[in-house]
Amino acid sequence: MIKDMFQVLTENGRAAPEREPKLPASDLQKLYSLMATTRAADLKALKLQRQGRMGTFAPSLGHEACQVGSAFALQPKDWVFPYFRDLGTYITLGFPLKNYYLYWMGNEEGMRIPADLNIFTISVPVGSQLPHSVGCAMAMKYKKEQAAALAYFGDGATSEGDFSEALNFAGVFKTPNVFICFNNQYAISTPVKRQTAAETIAQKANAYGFDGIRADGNDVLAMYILTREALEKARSGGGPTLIEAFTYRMGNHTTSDDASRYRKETEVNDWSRRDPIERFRLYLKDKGLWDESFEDRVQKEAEVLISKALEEAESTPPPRPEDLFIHTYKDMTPELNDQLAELRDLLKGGPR
Amino acid sequence: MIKDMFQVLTENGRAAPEREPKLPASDLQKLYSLMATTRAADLKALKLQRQGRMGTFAPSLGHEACQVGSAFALQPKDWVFPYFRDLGTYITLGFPLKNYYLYWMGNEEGMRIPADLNIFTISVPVGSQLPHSVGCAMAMKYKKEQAAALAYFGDGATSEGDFSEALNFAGVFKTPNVFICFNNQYAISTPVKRQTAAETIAQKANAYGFDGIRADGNDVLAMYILTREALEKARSGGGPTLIEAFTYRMGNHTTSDDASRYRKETEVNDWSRRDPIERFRLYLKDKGLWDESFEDRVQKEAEVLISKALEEAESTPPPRPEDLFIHTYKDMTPELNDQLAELRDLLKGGPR
Amino acid sequence: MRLNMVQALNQAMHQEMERDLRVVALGEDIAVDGGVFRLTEGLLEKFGPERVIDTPLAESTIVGASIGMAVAGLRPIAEIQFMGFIYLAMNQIIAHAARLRNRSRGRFTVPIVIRTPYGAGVKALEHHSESTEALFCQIPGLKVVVPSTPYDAKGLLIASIRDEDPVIFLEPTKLYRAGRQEVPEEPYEVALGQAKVVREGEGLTVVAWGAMIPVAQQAAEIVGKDGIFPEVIDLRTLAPLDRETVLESVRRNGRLLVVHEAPKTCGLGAEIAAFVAERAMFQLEAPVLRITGQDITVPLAKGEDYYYPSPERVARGIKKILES
Amino acid sequence: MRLNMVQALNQAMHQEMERDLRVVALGEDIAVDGGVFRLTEGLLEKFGPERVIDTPLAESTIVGASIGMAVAGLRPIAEIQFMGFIYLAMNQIIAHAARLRNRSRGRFTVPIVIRTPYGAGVKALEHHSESTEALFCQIPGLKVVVPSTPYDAKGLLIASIRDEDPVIFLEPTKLYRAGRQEVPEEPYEVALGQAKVVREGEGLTVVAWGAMIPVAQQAAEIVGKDGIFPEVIDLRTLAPLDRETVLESVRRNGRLLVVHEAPKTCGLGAEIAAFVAERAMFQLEAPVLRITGQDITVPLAKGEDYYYPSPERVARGIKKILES
Ligand SMILES: Cc1ncc(C[n+]2csc(CCOP(=O)(O)OP(=O)(O)O)c2C)c(N)n1
Ligand SMILES: Cc1ncc(C[n+]2csc(CCOP(=O)(O)OP(=O)(O)O)c2C)c(N)n1
Ligand SMILES: [Mg+2]
Ligand SMILES: [Mg+2]
Repeated sequence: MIKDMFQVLTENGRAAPEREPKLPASDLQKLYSLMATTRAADLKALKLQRQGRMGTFAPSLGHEACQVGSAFALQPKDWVFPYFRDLGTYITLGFPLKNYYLYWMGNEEGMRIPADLNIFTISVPVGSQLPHSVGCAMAMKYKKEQAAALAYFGDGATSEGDFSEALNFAGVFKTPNVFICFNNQYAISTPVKRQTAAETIAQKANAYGFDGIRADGNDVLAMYILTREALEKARSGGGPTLIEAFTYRMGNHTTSDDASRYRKETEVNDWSRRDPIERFRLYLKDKGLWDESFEDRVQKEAEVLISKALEEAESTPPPRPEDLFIHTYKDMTPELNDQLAELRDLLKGGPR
Repeated sequence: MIKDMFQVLTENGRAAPEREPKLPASDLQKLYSLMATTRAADLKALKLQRQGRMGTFAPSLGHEACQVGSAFALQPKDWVFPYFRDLGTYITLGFPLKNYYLYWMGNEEGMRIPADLNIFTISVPVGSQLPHSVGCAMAMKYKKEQAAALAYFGDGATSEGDFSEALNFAGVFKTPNVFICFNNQYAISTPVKRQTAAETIAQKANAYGFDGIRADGNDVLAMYILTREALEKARSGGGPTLIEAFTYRMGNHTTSDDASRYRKETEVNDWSRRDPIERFRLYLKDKGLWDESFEDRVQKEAEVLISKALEEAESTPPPRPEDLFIHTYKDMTPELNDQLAELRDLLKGGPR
Repeated sequence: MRLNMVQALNQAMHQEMERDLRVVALGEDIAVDGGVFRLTEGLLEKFGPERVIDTPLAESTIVGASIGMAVAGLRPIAEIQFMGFIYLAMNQIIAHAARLRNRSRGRFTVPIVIRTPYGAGVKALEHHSESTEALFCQIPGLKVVVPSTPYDAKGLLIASIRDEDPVIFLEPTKLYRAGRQEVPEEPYEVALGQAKVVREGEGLTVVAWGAMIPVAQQAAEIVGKDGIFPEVIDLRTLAPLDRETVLESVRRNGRLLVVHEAPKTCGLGAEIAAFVAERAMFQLEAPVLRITGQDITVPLAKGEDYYYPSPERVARGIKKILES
Repeated sequence: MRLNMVQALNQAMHQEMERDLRVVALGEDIAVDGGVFRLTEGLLEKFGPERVIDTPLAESTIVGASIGMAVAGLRPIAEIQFMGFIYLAMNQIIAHAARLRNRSRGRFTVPIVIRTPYGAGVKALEHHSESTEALFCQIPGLKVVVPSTPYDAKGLLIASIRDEDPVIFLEPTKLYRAGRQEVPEEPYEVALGQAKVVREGEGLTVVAWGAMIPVAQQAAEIVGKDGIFPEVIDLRTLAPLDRETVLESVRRNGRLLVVHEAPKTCGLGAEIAAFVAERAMFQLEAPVLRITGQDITVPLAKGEDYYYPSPERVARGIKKILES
């Protein structure tokens, strides 16, 4: 057993009744459908990447519960600061899948976050979004908004200076922050025990004067409950919380990575027995909330969503020359105007 | 009482016998003399600064016990990574006081550390020396030297990313490091409770998987014992230790600072009752190791040392033009040669 | 009122915080202590600890948190205590502040000001004499501003606070209390991106900024005795560069001297020399000359004078150009 | 043996680690995984985990620890996984690596190499296409090296490892596997600080480095059809700059084009244009031209071609200079 890990569902889908969240059946089914959609959209992206229709990206396989379960606890006014492995979060929050695909296809247009969603852009430099989430939470506090800021990151991120600085700020200013670490056992090839000598990621919160807690990251209900509680605490002035979601990166780090170089297949197999979707399916089935026809409907809906998103993404024109220039500053500078004119002139001159 | 603080001497100089280190009388007197010399040299610098003979510097007043006590535990092969408030450390290790004065007078020559001392240059950017100390300790381990690397820093430094990154490395690589934090209650004007929400600095070590311990930083024996133990543990493969020296910055942050803007005199007065030298004097007196004539001798020796150092420092010529150039790279580049020639030419042309 | 630069900057912050509730200030020792140079004095008393924030010692997160605040609708003024410590925040500045607008195609913007004392000439400690402005001038998305007078300081800071893009606001330490000047009581903007001819002249253009402006002015006095009357341009904004004002002057005068205290190689002087040679080479009667710090680490007090461009050195440069 | 650049660099590290016990390698994913580009493949197996070190994810401390190792007598090769993440180590690089020799008046030196993949052209993710070499070229105390061929890559890396000063070693990602070249089996040095004429020609000098060398070569082929035969110089070391080789060529040819993929403003091209105009203006028959990336963030895949200098664009630049 993993040390001090909060769990609602055992690996074979049995729930501790006193821990079950009081969610209506429709929400439980919704959670399932979100996880299933995440997986389908992720696998689709993988296929597209192999066909050369998608660039390098970081698959979410195995992270469906910690992404969906935590994001499901968010309210519209809350802010989210994702990292680069957060597909389930986006899907749960209603971020257009088209944008997600577009971005990983190599078009900045994908990160034009819809105005009604408080989702920050992806931060590629590991851990660098944590300070943003803290600043945002400081602003929430100053503006007296009943809102929290939730940041996602991996176990590797906890070694970066920004992690420590940000959590320390959060402790000092008692900000409405929730920090969720997907401890998926690896940062590319580096296992977590070579990332830190601390026994758990959760205990790191102690260095900043607030609570850290470890959740079973493959248990969507555990993730939902802990995140909801942390968010409520944050919104009501109780300060920040660090949640370690203990999980596993089932796929390669990115599509450019070959995980077999640094980890054993037996380990991967071991973890595949703890599949987050499978586990939740057994739970729903027990409750009479899952059957084959439900599964069919979920998969069909996902397919429709995915093919529509893909079609939209692939039919989005590539950036025009001016698109690369006009967002450098609010207004174009004379120099940028000159350079854009030069580029246009060059393009007129035929293929480059 | 301060939480979990290791102490040998009470504020009025009584010792817990079972904790007393087994040091010969001469060593005890040496500790006293080092502290007294540190104070005298520090006060001298203050006077010089007021007379315009010394630049801005950071006084060590009140830090004599944590500097001297810890440095006294070092062995010649160990490495030290000081920060900018470390006079007692230097004096204890036999660093020429002349160099110290020279540096704070604004001559880089002061940081040409004597070749037989494993002391690193002062790091001005707060916390930035911690990674160096860890790299050095990794090298000690690789070279199988029975040596440790000791880094000093303030409470403010614990908020910098480099602190966390470095301690995390130390934990992962189980390096022979000792990290000593002078928690002197302030980082310039910022009190430690606004620096971190953690109750102690010592507890931060837990985030990196090794031990942290809090010492009474005004108790030279406590500092000596804990540092010695930590160094021994480090040298024998036991890994790193974080020591929080709980103390107080009795003077201004630097000679450019006015501490009365941000802290109460009553607080300063409170702490002056815990003076590290006074306390140790009472202890020595009890033991029959201190009397007026001993004090006289100590002060006279200090005076001689100080005036000699000052004379040497003040009679050191200012840098020659080439001194500013020749240490940029191992060899001068053509461009640097040109620029130096230009400067020489300019200087020939009379006053600039 | 006659104010020095510290007072002018302080007044600018007071007025902007009064005018706009979204403006907040954060940094090390800026609240209770009023800043190590007293730049932020009185702000805490007036606007309270939620808007005037003493932070832990963490430059990366001072900037990073400012970005997060901006995303949530605030307009933070972040102080980095000395420019020598801004390198710790480099990733947040380059990877995020400068790029967020483009990354999000305009959805998120970063209207923050990063203020920091800048430059040598005051015989300071190591890392307290930096003038690495060129590091920032080359990053698309950043604006870089340097005032040289109390009047400009107030107007430029107000314009920077109101600007929709991230501004690195460099305050020449040497000029903080170098003199007083009449500064209007009411708030006003000095537009970003506009250089200013601060001394009209002919036959030679001297381009400088910050603490090199008084040096250039004194050099002009020196050579004035020999009947030489250079034109002096204060860039004021280093990015985006006001190339037009410089080119207009150089085209008229045919000769150009750039003065900066940063090391020569890859300093901003290189860009100025390059674009002038690119666009006005045939109007140049002499090579563009750069009088700058040497390519060495800024020396400590005892060696600083060797490094720091003096009026005499600039005057020599002026004569040299006129001779070639 | 015919090696590509990855193999040549890998061989250089193998041989230097074999030769000198003080050489160690550290970085993210460099040991067990052999590096995300396989640069360090086989080192762990050969030299063990004490010399080939997978570190936690912390760029500042990768560099900072390397400095500490150097102080203790080692010669570390640190890898930053992509140049876009080097900004996190900026303080350690600028405040310490570059300055320690001078700060200690020679007592401490920093013989470290910081290797990192560099440049665009491979349609990579954000921050994976950086070419901010000019940030480092302006810092006294740093050396900056960029190979453009497998042969030079091996020789320059060996020279960098043996060098007594800190070297930022930039590896053009686009060239990693762009082609093979005969590379001697035995260790050899390509001296730092020496540019190389890679194509002799006349009437025009093209200065470039890294992945712009093949681009410049292709451009030369294009204009060759019109009877134009530019000389192409590969700088190889960007700091300290080999001004002499450039000046000699420009004095002979009278015209200069600088090509780099970094944004134009304050790129290294500015310094080259500036010193050439300073020292050889009267031999110049046309303004120095810079063909570079625009002053924007490097675009993601779909927009990259607009940004990345192409042979055709360089060819146009060559013709433009010759016309002016
Ligand atoms: C500052 C920084 N350094 C290096 C990288 C390259 N890199 C991308 S992802 C990654 C590992 C991240 O591991 P973790 O934080 O555990 O997240 P996971 O990928 O496992 O979800 C690395 C080293 C980066 N993006 N940013
Ligand atoms: C990175 C960095 N930021 C800011 C400063 C300016 N500064 C010098 S000392 C200091 C406070 C240091 O406090 P602490 O670490 O507690 O050490 P103390 O001075 O109390 O001994 C600050 C902010 C600095 N030197 N380095
Ligand atoms: Mg991970
Ligand atoms: Mg302190």
